[in-house]
Amino acid sequence: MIYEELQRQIEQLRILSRNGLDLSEEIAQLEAKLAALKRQTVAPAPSPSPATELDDWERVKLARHPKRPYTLDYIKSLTEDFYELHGDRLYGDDAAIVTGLARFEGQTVVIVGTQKGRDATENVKRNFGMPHPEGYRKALRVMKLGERFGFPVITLIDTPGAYPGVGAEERNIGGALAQNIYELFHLKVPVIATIIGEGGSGGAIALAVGDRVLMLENAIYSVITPEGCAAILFRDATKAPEAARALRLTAPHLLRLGVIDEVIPEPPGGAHLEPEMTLGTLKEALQRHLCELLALPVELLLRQRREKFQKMGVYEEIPESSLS
Amino acid sequence: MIYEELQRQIEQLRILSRNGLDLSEEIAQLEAKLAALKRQTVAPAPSPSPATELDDWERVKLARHPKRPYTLDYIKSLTEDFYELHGDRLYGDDAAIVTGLARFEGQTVVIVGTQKGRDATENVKRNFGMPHPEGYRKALRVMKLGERFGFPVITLIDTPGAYPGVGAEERNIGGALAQNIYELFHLKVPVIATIIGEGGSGGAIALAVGDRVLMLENAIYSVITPEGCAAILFRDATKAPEAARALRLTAPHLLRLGVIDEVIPEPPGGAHLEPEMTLGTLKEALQRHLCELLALPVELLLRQRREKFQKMGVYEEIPESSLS
Amino acid sequence: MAIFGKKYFKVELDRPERKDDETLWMKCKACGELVFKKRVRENNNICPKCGEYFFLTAPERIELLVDPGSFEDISRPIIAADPLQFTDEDGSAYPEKIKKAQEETGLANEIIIGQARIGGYPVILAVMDFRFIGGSMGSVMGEQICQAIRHAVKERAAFVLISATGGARMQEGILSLMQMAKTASARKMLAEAKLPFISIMTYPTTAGVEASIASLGDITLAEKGALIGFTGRRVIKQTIRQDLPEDFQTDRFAFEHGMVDNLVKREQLRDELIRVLSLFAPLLTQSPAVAIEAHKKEAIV
Amino acid sequence: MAIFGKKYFKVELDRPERKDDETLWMKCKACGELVFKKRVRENNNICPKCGEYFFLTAPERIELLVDPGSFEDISRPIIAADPLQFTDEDGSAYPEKIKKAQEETGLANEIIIGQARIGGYPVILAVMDFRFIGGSMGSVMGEQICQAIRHAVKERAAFVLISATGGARMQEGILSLMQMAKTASARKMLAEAKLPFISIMTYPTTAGVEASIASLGDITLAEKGALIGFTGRRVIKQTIRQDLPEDFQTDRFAFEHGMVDNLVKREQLRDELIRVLSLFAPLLTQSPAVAIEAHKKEAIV
Ligand SMILES: [Zn+2]
Ligand SMILES: [Zn+2]
Repeated sequence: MIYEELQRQIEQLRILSRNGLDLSEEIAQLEAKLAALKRQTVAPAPSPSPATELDDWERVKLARHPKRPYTLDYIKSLTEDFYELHGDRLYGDDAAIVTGLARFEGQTVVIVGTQKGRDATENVKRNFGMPHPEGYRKALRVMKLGERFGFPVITLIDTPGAYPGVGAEERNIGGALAQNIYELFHLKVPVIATIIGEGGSGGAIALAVGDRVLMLENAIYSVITPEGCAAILFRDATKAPEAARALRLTAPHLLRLGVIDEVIPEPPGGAHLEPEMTLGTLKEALQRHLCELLALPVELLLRQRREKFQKMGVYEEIPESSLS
Repeated sequence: MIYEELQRQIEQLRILSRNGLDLSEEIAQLEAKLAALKRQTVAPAPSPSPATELDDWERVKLARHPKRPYTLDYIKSLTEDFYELHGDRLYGDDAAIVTGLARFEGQTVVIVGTQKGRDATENVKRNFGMPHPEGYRKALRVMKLGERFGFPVITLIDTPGAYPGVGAEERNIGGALAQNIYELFHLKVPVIATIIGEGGSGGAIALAVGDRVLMLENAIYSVITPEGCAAILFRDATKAPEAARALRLTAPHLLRLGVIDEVIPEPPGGAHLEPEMTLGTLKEALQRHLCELLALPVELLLRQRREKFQKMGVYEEIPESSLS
Repeated sequence: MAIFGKKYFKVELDRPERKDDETLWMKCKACGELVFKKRVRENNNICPKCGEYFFLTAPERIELLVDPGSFEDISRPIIAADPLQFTDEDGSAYPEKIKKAQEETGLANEIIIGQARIGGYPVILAVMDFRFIGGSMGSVMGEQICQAIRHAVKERAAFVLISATGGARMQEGILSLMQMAKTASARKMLAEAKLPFISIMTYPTTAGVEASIASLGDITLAEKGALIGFTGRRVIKQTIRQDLPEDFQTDRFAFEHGMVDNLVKREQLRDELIRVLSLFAPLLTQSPAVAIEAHKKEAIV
Repeated sequence: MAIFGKKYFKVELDRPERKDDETLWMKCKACGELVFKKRVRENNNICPKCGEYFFLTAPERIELLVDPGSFEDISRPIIAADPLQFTDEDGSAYPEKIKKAQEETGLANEIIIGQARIGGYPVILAVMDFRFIGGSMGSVMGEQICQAIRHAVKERAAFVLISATGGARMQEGILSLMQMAKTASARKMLAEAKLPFISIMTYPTTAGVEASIASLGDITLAEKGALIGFTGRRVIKQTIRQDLPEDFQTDRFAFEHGMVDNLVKREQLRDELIRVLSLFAPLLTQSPAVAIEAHKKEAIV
């Protein structure tokens, strides 16, 4: 499904390039990605189970649905007067992350979100929503700008992950993610993160250290893609549906594991079918949480944020009696 | 004089490359610099004036003297247990700036200094003491590291200026300098800057926002090189000696203008003739100032630093009566 | 502070005619067409035929941006001194150079600072004039920028800096370099007061100004056609002995390398500023008119 | 806290023989020479013939670095749970995998934390063992690192983290990802207490650990031969469909790209650590012996 979409987009680019635009590089790049995708792509999933609850793999497909609302759709609908800010002041500007100021229910807020492209041209620009270090550094810059003025931060996460490329490694993508995570614990304004589509690994959590972490009903949030997990653990990338189930990457599981605070319901069939409904529900939730967080003194806010993540994890205490 | 030295170094590289090392790129680079230098280099200056006071242009030549002690010589002699730190954590490591921790009279301090090379090979590595943005960003990182532990900062400045190159501009050298200057005003530890050789423009002041700014007797500190000034204002680069005099770039002038706090005397003929003497005098001065500064509460320290620079500048008040 | 009304510092924004209006028509240097000067001015000094940006003086910039009638000069009554007793090779002393620039521009200095409203929001403007010795930063510019920042804090206004400068003023030597530190040190006052600093870079914003206050904005906008960089093209070319990228140090180059938030067309600059200011509105003095009145009263006392 | 003395958590640093010591000689995988195992061990697991680094287990690492006899295990008595009820395709459940790793390594977990002295300076060590499911970070590692940091603050000791890890532990799913945030959140306690955090990256330091706690050191050292990066070579190659630079993600690559302070040979690591620690000495507990005694007393109470 995704690669059919991609194929369509490559065609589109080819048409564009017939009009005199040189897009050969972009097309080659896309074709490489398509080839990689094909190798990873799985057989069609079995039809949905008769239960009303969707299968985890179905959810993965919905989270990646090409018609799903993306970050800019949320910004447009949830906020007013969005003013986009660009650049990390160090190296470049990364269009895979959108940052800016906007008014949310009358309150100026910082918006940071990963952004996928709707078509081939935009996907080249947005790098399929996979940010480079400069994207995360821009995000940090703008969040700190907001902090200076007391503006709360709203992040929207929809990324397969940070971009796996040479330039990203050269510019210390790992360090950039680490720095963002660290600094988010000291940002003296409320932070609300929402996983709206794909919450892909380190590239997601670097924007998701929030006082509240919300998640759309059909979003996913995982330490690794189902395909990657299947390739490594099962030595068979086509076992992605099984991996998806094993990883417990959907909102209901994550709520149970204490990783997220609230699931934002979607209409049957996914957010893209009735976007206004999902947007309305998310807006109400953001408003409610923001209201609560703005009432907290900064010190308490930061302590609670730290304690929230300090608690995460499950392990077994070994009773002393069992030790030899 | 400088370009004779450079020529010698190119020869040296050629010899090196005969031993199987491929240095063609470095040699080409150096030759380009040599050519540029030749175009800028001035005729030999007139013999020193009979007065004991050296002529400003003589001082420029001493400040650039290839045997003059460089930053690492000072570090070696002034401090113990120097531990060099590398990298900006963003992009790279710039050998034109040396940073690290060391013990100065029993106190751990941060050392930051621009570093020129002694020979051709080292000058390629050190880029003739002309830093890129990553050098300034490394400096800021290490100064902030020191701040976390309460370590005072000692900077040593000897640079023709920030490197005028494409990469430097691409990575926002202006923004890097601005950021350093700004952050230095908020560094919660004593900062003592010493101009030990060339204090070249923005590339120098980005490390010279100190509670104290010391300057060696034969160092220079200027908004532009005499050659550059002559080329622009006099439309004749060979008029550098005149420009040097016009710019008032030597320590006695700068003391009078309130830009520096103390002149560190050098032996007749320059610091390189009796390095131990100059080093001893500087050490005593650093100790004295550090002792004073460590006694100040942080808030007062920062206020005084800000006020010191707020006062800089000379202008004429227009009496109201003279206004029509 | 009565001097604010006096001719020497006042920027005459509403004068009906100008010195250079000797003819009604001018030839566009870009498209070669003859265009009616009045139309050009009404069009933000942009050629009505081809869109080429003509140079804007500081007073013209201010006129373009502020709410009509809201601008009030708040400059300190200072002009450049000659601490170095600097004389160019052609024998002209620095004070003469200043005097000539004053006569040619009708301005006391290379920068105008003033209080105004933009879309009703209170701002303190600091606007450089490139005609005045290349808009270069010496002791006067440094002090006026600090003065502007102090006023912004007092009035709870946004600080808007519009750069058009070749950098430091060589004729003031090291003291011009020190203005980089002086202006940067004042900038913190805005942060402490939670007031926004909007830096607008135009053609050109380079060297000592680009490497200090102009790069320290909360929001940084580049006017379309801006030249942004630290070292001049000529010096770089001479050093590296290579051709420079075609877009080197252009507005687009600055944007692509993450140096500015947005590129803005001149004719949209005012609207863009209003958009930005509106997001900071709750932090600014609520009623700009009241603030201005308060300032006037204090000035009289 | 008497469990610290018990076999399950204790790292046996001084055991005279090892399981794998079935023969006295081994063949070096790099130079092919036959070398005497005892000599290799005495030589920091480096081939005495060619200098090749052999793998170091966590106990070996600790032995290599700390003052003899100074190490004391301070691990929390916890082991991995199975919150996801995760089963690999081969049918082996996660708890079985853990059990197998425990049996193979003699360790309870993939990380050992302990209190020790290095050159007399008090340190809290956290050392990963790559043999234990690739040294991957799950809930246990996250908690042990936080425990180590809490101890460092309590004892005014330096925190030294030695990474040897493939990243997050997939079998714990999202909870392993959360350990990136959990460990990063604890790191601030060291900064607040003015205690140094020295991060040592060895072969390999990648993915979720590299992108969190390992990259947050005050001082970052890479052991010669380290592999440092976020995404694995294979995945990158598959994505970009190009050959990777020869030195990609090597120690030298990390150094040249500004990611680490220094590259250190294994045999010099202890001396290098002492050099670094000495610069922070006044901030650490003055008499390490006293601190250890104090800790022991508290533990008994
Ligand atoms: Zn035209
Ligand atoms: Zn060997």
